Amino acid sequence: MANEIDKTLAAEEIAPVIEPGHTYASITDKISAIVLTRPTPRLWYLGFALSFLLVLLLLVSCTYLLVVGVGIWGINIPVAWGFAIVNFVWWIGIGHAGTLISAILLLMRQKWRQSINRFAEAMTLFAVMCAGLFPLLHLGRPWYFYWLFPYPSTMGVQPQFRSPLVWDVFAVSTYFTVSFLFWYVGLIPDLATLRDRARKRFPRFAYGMLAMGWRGSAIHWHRYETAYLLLAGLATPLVVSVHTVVSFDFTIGLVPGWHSTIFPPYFVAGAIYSGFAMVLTLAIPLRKMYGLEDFITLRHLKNMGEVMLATGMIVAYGYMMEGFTSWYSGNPFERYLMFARMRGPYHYMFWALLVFNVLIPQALWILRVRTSPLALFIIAICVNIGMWLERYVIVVVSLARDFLPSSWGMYSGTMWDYAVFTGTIGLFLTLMFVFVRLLPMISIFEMRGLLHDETEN
Amino acid sequence: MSDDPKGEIHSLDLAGLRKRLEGLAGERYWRGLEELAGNDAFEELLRKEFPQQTSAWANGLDRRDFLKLMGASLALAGLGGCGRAAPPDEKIVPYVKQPEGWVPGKPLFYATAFTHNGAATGLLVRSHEGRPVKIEGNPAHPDSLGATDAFAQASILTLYDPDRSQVVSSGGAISTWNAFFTALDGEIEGQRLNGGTGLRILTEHVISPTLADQLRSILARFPRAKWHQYEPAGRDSVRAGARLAFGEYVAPQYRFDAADVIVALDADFLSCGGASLRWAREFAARRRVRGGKGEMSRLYAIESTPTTTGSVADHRLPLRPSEISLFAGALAGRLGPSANEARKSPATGSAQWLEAVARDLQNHRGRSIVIAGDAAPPFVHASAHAINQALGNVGITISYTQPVEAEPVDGIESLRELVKDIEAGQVSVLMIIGGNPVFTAPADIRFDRLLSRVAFSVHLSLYDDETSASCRWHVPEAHYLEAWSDTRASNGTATIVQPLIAPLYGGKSAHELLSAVRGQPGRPGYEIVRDYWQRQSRGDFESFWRKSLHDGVIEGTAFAAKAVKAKPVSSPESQAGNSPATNKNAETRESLEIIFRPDPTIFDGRFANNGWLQELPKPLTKITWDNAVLVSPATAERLGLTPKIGTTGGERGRVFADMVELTYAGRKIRAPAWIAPGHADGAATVYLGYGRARAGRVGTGTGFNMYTLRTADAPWQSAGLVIQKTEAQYAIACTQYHHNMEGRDLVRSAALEEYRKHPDFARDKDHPAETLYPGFQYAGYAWGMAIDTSACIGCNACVIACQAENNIPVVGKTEVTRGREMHWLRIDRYYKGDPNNPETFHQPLPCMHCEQAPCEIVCPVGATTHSDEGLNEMTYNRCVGTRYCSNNCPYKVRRFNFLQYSDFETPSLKLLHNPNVTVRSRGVMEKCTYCVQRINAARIDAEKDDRRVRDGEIRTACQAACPAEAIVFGDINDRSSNVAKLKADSLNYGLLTELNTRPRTTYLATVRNPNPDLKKT
Amino acid sequence: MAGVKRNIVYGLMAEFATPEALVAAAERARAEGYRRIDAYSPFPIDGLAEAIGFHRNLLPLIVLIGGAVGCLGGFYLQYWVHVFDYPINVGGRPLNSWPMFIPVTFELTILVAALAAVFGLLALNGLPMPYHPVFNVERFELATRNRFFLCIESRDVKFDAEATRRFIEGLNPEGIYDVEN
Amino acid sequence: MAQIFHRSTNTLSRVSIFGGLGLVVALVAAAAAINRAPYLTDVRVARAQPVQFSHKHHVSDDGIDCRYCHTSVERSAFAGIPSTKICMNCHSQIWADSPMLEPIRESFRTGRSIEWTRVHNLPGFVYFDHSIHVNKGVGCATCHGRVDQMPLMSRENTLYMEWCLECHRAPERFVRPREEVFNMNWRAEDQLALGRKLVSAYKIQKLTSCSVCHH
Repeated sequence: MANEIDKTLAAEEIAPVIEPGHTYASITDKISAIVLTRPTPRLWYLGFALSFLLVLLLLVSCTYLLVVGVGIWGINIPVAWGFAIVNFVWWIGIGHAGTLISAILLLMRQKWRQSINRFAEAMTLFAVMCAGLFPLLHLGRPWYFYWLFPYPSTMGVQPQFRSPLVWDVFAVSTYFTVSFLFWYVGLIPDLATLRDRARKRFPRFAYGMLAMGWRGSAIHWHRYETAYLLLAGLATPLVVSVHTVVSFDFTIGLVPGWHSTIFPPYFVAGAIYSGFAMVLTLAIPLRKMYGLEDFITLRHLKNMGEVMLATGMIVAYGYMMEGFTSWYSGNPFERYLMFARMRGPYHYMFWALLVFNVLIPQALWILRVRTSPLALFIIAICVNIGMWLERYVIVVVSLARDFLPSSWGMYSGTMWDYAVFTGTIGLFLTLMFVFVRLLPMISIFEMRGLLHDETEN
Repeated sequence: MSDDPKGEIHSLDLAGLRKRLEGLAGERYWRGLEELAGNDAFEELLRKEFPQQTSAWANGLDRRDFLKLMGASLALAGLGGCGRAAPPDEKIVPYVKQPEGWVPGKPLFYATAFTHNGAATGLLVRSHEGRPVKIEGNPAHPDSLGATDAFAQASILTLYDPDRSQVVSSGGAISTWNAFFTALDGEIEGQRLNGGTGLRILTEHVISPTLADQLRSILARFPRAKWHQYEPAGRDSVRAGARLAFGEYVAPQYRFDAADVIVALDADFLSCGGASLRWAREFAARRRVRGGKGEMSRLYAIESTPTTTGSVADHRLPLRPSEISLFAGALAGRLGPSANEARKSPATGSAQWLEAVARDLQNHRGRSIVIAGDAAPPFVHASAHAINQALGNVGITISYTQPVEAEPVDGIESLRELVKDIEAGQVSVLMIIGGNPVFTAPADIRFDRLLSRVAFSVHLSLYDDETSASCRWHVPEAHYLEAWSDTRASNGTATIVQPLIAPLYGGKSAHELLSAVRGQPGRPGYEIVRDYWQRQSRGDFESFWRKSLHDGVIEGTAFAAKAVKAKPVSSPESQAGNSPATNKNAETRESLEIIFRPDPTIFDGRFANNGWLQELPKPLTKITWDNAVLVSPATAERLGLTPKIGTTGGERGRVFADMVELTYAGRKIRAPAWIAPGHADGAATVYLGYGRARAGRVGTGTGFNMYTLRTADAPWQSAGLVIQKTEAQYAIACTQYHHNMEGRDLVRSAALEEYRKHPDFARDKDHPAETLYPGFQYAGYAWGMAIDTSACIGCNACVIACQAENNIPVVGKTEVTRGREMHWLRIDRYYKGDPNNPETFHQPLPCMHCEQAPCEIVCPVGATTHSDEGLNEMTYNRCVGTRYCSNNCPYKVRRFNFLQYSDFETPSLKLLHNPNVTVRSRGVMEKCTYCVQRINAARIDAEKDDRRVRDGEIRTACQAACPAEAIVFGDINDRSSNVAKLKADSLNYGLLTELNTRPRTTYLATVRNPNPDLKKT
Repeated sequence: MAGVKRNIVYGLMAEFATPEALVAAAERARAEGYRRIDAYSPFPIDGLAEAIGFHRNLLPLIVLIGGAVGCLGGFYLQYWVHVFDYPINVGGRPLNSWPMFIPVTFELTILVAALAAVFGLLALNGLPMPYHPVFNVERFELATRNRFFLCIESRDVKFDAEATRRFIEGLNPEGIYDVEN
Repeated sequence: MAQIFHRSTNTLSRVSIFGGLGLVVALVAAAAAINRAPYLTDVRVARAQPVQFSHKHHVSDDGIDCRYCHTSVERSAFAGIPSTKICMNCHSQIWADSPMLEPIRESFRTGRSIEWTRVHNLPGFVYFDHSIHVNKGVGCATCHGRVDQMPLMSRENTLYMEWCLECHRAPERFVRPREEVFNMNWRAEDQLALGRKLVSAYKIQKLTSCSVCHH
């Protein structure tokens, strides 16, 4: 603990983004060893087994869902959207951190991104996969999902492009594709490294194929950096647009509590907020598990804590403005809705989300907290929960108390709602475990570059 | 119309019929969306028993089914879009000889009549390819005038009910008609020798002339035989009251359009009683004010339990039944030439009322009506008659005719006699024609026990019910749409009941059974009825017969008015039985008065197995699938009732009511208690008809059997009820638990004077509908609807009419508690003011067909769009089920098939489907279409003879059913159309117009006519 | 004769320990007049590409074109569907409700541009190329670890087995290797 | 290090990557094509019928009008399938004992209907009304093809929605004078000119609202 404190103090000065004493060789060997030579830790097997169990749960509940219908969930009229949409927005939000770290921080030339961007991007992909499941599953007739895409149909009809749901389809699929390309392009040089480090025949072949014969030619590197920068430039507005479009799902509707101009900015902020929370939730155990403290240093944790603090404040501002506008608008429906949130049947959720998303993260003002992995981990978990509650309050409470009191109703999730939700968490973790086992979770070549820059100055 | 349907109808049999249906564009008709799969695995998997009591776990599923489903879904994914509808070897089966005068694919209408609660409603029944599909009112019929009530509408479901009795059974074992007739013959032989000493026939109150004639001739043959009549919700006290007043059985005939002041003494005349449809029409006619002018009638409702009549009254006074008797007496004392002036002053608080009402009546001599309810004690009826006579109303607003019952008797007395005879062992042959006495007889008469003492007992009924179970023989009865008969309207007008289809389950009519007693088994009902009228008619019988069948009424059969003189009425004290004052039940401080009423939707229990009526929200409580004990808020507080809202469904679904224990006349029962605003304090209402033990898959086990508390001496109300709250709670499926408008001007209302001052009070709050976009131009037709909330009495007829017309599925209690009932048209009910006696408003809510529909822009696949005529159309086969449209609908009129609700399996129910409306399958959104199938049909007809659709040519199902003519539909581009005129009226307003949805459905604000010198308390 | 030699040898390769050494060597080689040279490093090094004389980069242009195609195509798709293909009244909105077409247009712009960037990168770099002569050099596997290589290709007009080898030795590398073809 | 891959892999991998894009497009095109192929649409695929009834013979040889058998086509949504009686009107006299017509006679004797196999068949959620089309000048042949040249009945068109829309969007391309509706071999010399005239004369609307056919 003592030396932790020293590190804390050091973190205030020019705390290294990579612990001293590393060479290009040591970095390369240490990271590639995780995949190639080092024995897989027991924890990995345990974690993988548990999360795979949840995947099975997901399969079972999806099967039952397809056979019987969305009626197995708690949804009804008026609350026709429930967990499915809540989870969709939640996962998409989480997905935002990856692209943000890789793209925006890259453009901002933030060195400390190097060691966390790789698995942050992977996390993005997996989160978006989980998110993508829900719009599909929540359809009344999922086997017609392809009607949301334009294709040469014999009915002579096409999607209705005024619907935010179609926007979602395009936004999410674009987001996934671009994030994937970004991630893969980033991987190519490291795949080459693995190809050259690997001694067994199959890994050499596999990594070799994926590496596409990368050989580190100066000209390739030159174009590579341009492409990477351009992708970053494209991904940055994209990441903002995606959650904006997601927020349109609500703002385009006229339901009180949905029809609001504040949504796009504070949805994006919320997304980054929850995204960073999830990165921390993953990074802290990982660096312990694989002893990567010298690559993912306290500096990284500290910075992420600060980003969370900042975005958290924006989100808090969003809540405040929601309250204010609903009062200031003088619109009776909006006013009543605010009242319903605070005093209505779901009030405990509303207050809980304020505690999780606004109150607890205030601890991040304290340096000790920002540099204590355990504290950060706990806060991150709280934020994850809080953000989920936020979406629940937005989706469910608004629908439960709309215009005609005669059709006010309520919603609560059934066992199947919960099964599908936890199932996707399992899917996410499973993919994550597979990723850290098979691919370098830290970008090797960028670490080399980082070392080069560090040694220069 | 068919000239002589006999030939065709009788040649029908179910198999043949089904075959025919398969033929003619049949399969194009019933098949719903699941056909898109073209895969049996799919249907296989989604099949459920009727009704769809879909608890998700219910449908078990094994791996193979799952694989089949996956196969189906893949097939779908591949071919979904291509419209390949059916396996290539689909059959099409034409007639061998096509019936005359019938065009395949075109519906036919037949006139018939539905007898309910002591009178008939004339009907025109629409039939597709020989199967009756939709019931409409017969405009020529005095008790229908084109309208129908919920019961008549729903009766067609009973026709096709797969749970109806399908076999003759003897001692529970399946038998045959022949076996039965032989057995019966033997018994009758035995009776012939002794003049029928042991022969008893128990019917409900008979108003069918033919049936009465048959019974009489039987009694003539068996002089010592006896004919008893009993109905649990019969109109005994109306008859008793008339006899008390006039010394003979007479039937009062009211004319509410002639009345300026109406006083209803516990009378729900707008929705109970033979002529309620006509009365509603006449009443509504005097409630319409337009353009800031016009007169209205005024309705005072003094009632113990909240009713639809009370809900539209200008003044409503909740009193306990005992107080109502006193009030009636006092009113008679003030107005009538009554015997003993000195009587107890009426209940506290009602003194001022008494004054005001009396004065108002005085000021409207000859233009007023005082009417007592079916359940009011005879004394109250007598008082009402006396008052009317004193006010000189007789001959103007009221006339008296002979009763419609062929043989008026007091049902309970008649039953008592029968019981005495059985106990004395004098009954050896008992024929129970219809009814269900074992279930409905008063609790102090253990009818099932008695039946075991009868050697040969027969029960003729639609269902194999409680009574059938304890009878020796049960024989299936033919539904009124399956059999020939006749009946009378409340004013005596007779109608031939003609069948539209051969008995689906081999049932026989009462006529056919009784003719067997007269030694003519197997004589077709057609002959029996025809023969009777042959004897009645003079002149050319054939043309008389055809005309009667065609018109649905028999000319000149209405009763002539009788001159009668009311005798002075003695005080209630001397009235045995019904008056609470003399009730033998011990009264304690804690004790309440108990009020028995037939259930608003399943009546006395005879409709218990009718899914439509079970799921129909009760007019005021909005409860479905159950009956509860109604108490006033004050009483509820005293009992410490604390109902809770379930988190699934919430106010639109699941409400946990406290179970209470009722102790009355030494009997106990537990039932959920419900807080009913406007109920009389110190009293509780229990609804009869629930808690059936042998109703069928739908009705068995729903609700609580209140007959177990009902005694013969006090069938309707009495004191001495003790209610004890228990710890248990009970989930009730309630479709609207939130009564409060939350200060939103959803239903706009004003008093008459206020309206005269500000004719456009309803419009004050309307917002201008600006928009950046140029609106769409509707050049041709522009369909719209106007709903008059002053006329609407919340009777629910429209809801069932809509359900029948549009193949709307029944989802079952579980699903309703999850907030998933499917009615396209709902009636919102709001309360205003003091919860102990609130002002009540009904607001029918179909789709608003917004010109700028929020639901449309959010649909990702364009499954809901706008037609060139301004309909907000829902294309089921394009819907993928995102449910976004419903979220974005401010009126929440959209309904979603969360599970497989429609029944694609039960053959008889397939016959019920309206062929012109797609049967929706799972995962699809649906909603009111303004009955677009009717619009299209009318437009096609118009186009064919090259003209525009005439105003009134299209009548939506709800509009057609409405007795109060509150719903008007038409082309708003046609300035001269009825709907356009209404929309131009100052009372017209749109719901939530501030959202700029531009609804095509608009409302006329409620105007009520309170008495200025009676301040509401 | 020369042709034959070219077929056997792909070029000569020099190994260096530091990026600085590599850059210096590259500059000298170019100064010497060699044009067909390439440098290999485990991470991008500023100025290395310039050092071996690489200047024009087509990628940005390709991405720009991709973006334009996505943008116009995206908008036209929606315009065509709602105005030409099946004009129908949806919620009373105009057929061409262009503000509501923006999101999809935007997303498609990004999508096509990104695809252009990645496939452009592969195309210009001539990837995938799992087989390449330089892999024949045993030590070259360190090019993805911590070593830096300079390769003068035999295609170079100025290439001459002896002369070039002598020149490279002048750069005092860690090692010199023949790269078989 | 030694080479992992053979030279050929370069070409292979490039082809597979850039060719992959082409493949996707090809698949979509293929799916679209298959959907419209007779394999799925049954266009011009004759069905086995209990009696080898030839429209060709009855219409072009005997010159029987469509309406003689399809009685309700002008009045009802359903064109009507002839009852056995209608067949027997003639076949009690001619070919009275042809073995080919035994099923007809048998049906007439027993009163059991003949089970024809349906050729033109719409999904359950489509509501098509013959009478209005006939009254607005849509010829039988326009949808059912030259029935008078079909020895065995088969579908002439896909009956897909896109096919319906062709006419609902541009009726002038198909309508004909009312008196020519049942004429099998009618041709307009200038369809468009005539079509436009008829469209205004018959007040034919372009009905493309969903609820026109789906309710």
